[in-house]
Amino acid sequence: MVVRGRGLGLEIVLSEDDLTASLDALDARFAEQRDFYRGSGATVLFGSAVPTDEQFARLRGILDVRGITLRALQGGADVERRAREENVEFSVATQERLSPAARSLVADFAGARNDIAGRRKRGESRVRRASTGEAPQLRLAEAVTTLYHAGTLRGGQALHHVGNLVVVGDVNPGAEVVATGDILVFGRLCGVAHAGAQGDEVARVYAIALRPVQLRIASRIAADDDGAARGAQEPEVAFVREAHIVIVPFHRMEVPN
Amino acid sequence: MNLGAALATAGKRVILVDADIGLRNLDLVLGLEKRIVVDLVEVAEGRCQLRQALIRDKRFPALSLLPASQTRDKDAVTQEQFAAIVDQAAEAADYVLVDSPAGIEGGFRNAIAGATEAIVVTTPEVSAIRDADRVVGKLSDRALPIRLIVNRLRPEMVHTGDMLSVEDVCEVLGVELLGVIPDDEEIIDTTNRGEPLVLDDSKRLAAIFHKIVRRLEGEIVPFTRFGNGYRHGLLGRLFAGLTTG
Amino acid sequence: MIEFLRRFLSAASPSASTAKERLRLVLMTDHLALGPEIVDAMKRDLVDVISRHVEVDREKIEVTFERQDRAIALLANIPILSVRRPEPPAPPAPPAVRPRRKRSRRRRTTASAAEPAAAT
Amino acid sequence: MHALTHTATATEPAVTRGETTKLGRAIVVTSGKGGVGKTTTTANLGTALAQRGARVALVDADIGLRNLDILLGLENRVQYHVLDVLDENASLDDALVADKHSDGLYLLAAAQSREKEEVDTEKMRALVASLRERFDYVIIDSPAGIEKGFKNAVAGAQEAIVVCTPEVSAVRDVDRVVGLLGNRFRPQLVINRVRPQLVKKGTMLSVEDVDAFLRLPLLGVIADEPQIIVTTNRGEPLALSRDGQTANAYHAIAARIAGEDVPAPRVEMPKPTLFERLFRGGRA
Repeated sequence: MVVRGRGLGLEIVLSEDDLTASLDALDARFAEQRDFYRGSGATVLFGSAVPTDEQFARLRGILDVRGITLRALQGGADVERRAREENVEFSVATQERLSPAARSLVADFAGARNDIAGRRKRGESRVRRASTGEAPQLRLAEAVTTLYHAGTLRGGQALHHVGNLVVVGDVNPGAEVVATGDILVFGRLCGVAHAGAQGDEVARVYAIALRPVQLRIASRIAADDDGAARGAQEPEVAFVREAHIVIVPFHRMEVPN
Repeated sequence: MNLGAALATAGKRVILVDADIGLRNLDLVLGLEKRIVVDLVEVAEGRCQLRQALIRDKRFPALSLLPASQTRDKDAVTQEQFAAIVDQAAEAADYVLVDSPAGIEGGFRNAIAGATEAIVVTTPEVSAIRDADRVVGKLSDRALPIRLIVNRLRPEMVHTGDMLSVEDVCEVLGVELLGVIPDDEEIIDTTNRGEPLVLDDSKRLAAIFHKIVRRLEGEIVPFTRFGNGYRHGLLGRLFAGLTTG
Repeated sequence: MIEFLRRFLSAASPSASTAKERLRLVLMTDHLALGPEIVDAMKRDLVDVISRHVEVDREKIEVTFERQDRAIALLANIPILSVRRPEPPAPPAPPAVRPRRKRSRRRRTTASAAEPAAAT
Repeated sequence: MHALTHTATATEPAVTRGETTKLGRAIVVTSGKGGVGKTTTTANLGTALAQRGARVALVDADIGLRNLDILLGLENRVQYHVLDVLDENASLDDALVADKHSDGLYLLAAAQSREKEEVDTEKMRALVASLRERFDYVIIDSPAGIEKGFKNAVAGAQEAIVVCTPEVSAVRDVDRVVGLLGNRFRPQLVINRVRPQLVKKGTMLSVEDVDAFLRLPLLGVIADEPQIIVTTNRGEPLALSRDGQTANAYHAIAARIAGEDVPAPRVEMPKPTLFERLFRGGRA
């Protein structure tokens, strides 16, 4: 069960396999914070779960007691029926939402980050533009989910995903994209990108304009100081070679046949 | 940040704390944005140590920054957690400067939680002075000693009677003056480049920040008197009357 | 009209002094958390009470608020024309003011707005 | 000495809005960063719209940091404020203060000695909705920051104007706010306090730089003119006059909001004054 501030209200993600357990967790979470959420609106995401009448009534109860108005529901056809009855907005559960497997992400990234912080203390590396040396092979997609996000990520927005992450639009400075697999930004990558976030050193970061504030692959970290100034107008890819993050123009990548 | 840098050049160990969670800018104007890995929220949540999150500034060995988080918001840290972090920082530094967010809501309350003194910064404009007065009221509820910095003063407008003078502002707010900073393009230039002014002592405003530092250290330092030299137009030189600054 | 000439010839008093006056007044109202209509009423009653004992020149009366470090003092500058001979005082008219909901005193130091200082 | 004028009670703003009650437009003015000119923009936009004959309500949502009243010169006429209305201590009519410069313009002031956390978001939404029934435009002046005050200010609005100065941290804060507003709004951008000389010298970001980064529809560009400070001192919004580049910039913004297509905003380079021309050989 995840409760997130999203835009102007709360986004409550209920787990699909055990709805009752996550309702208990929700109630416990609100109990901890008395009426901190009073007065705000909530969107509840059921994913593929189908709540029974009793479970749905319990959800309404939990929200009403805390003074939170139900503003929207997301889920399958059954949830849509409920949304009509409650006359709140409805949206179909799309794969765009954080996949359930991603829920433990934050803890994992914290682990990676601490390691990186320690590494940074010992002198942080500057990214090198490799002109020579072999270019990496394009990786064949393993059986990993890819989160496809259409739209620019503004400052302060973060997108985490277990698997690969594709952003069609810019990642503005102050925004953060984190994935356990590769990251591809079809636009300007100016925020912080962290690929291979659970230790996959082979992960890559691709972008039409690769000018991140900071680039992290697995537990390697690099600040792209000259990137912004240089502003090369060609797509580039960043990868790890001999424990250092290197950036090469994309066209020099070898495409396996 | 210029004050922090000036303190550091005076040999003081300084930790700058950015309390503006969600609207992080201190790292930007210091040019340290690229080196942030972990931030204040992660220290508060105990997921990393304070010293891991501190970023040293190569140009000022005695200066380091505890950055705010950009992707979280103000309710991510409680007042107690914030005060604890400031206390912990105070053990490792002579000065801990906490940059408070705008407004008087939770973020402001967090920022002043660990403080023993307060500096209120205002411009000589009507709405800024009124906001400053409200903040002074809130601070005096907590018996914090308060001092005032008047920023973006335009001496030529004070001279033509279109802008409140520093005396006016001090009189209306009833707070002791700590420093006066004229409206100068140097500030815009250096913040855009992420370089504290005191890096280059030829800058007009560097001297002003050094003076503020000396006053912070308890010295009585006379305030700069801004002639109309700041007014580049000919008009200024014609009426080179002195306005107290 | 050349901009700088216009500024010199503009008859209006320099805007900064207007601003300072307005600010003093509005900060005082903020501090006392009183609405302006109560400040009006307070001034009227003050002058009524005094004019029962001495004859005052109502036109030249000046009632202002002065800041003394963080407290506010009410200053009344009331020109006295002559002393009234003791006659039975008329019953004071009840102040026609709707009491504003009392906010708990936010500031620890009590504002000394109550006792008007001597006419300066 | 500013005479304490007797408080004018708000006359009943008669509702004459034709047969179908076409709801007014609720627009929030916000910025994230403080001190960029949100309240000045709100006061001048409201004045400019009112001068076009529209019925405009300005709502000061900056509880505890009230400023809209002093910018309009109405600080002595405020008797009841937003929270009085929300707590039902006063009716909306009592709290609405008529502007003394432009008729059709009304102010609903913020509470000065209360906290933002005391405002219930749903009630604020309902208040804005009821104002929309009586006014063509309801412009809500949001507090700085992104906390509860900001959320309350945005709650009832359908449109948003974001204000920034051509300065790195102000632009980044607007980017953050746009992200927070989510896809409910398509905010329009006002770039305030532009100094053409500094832009020419390359010290200050240009309108194009800011636009390229934020990629928002550009509603207006306001030069950093001393005249604005003078009008604020006097509590007479600059938009009351029609002379001068900056006053007309506000009127252009009002026209764009009202739907007229007005040429894109830009800031002309300042004409050198006579003295400068005579004695400095005039600037290029």
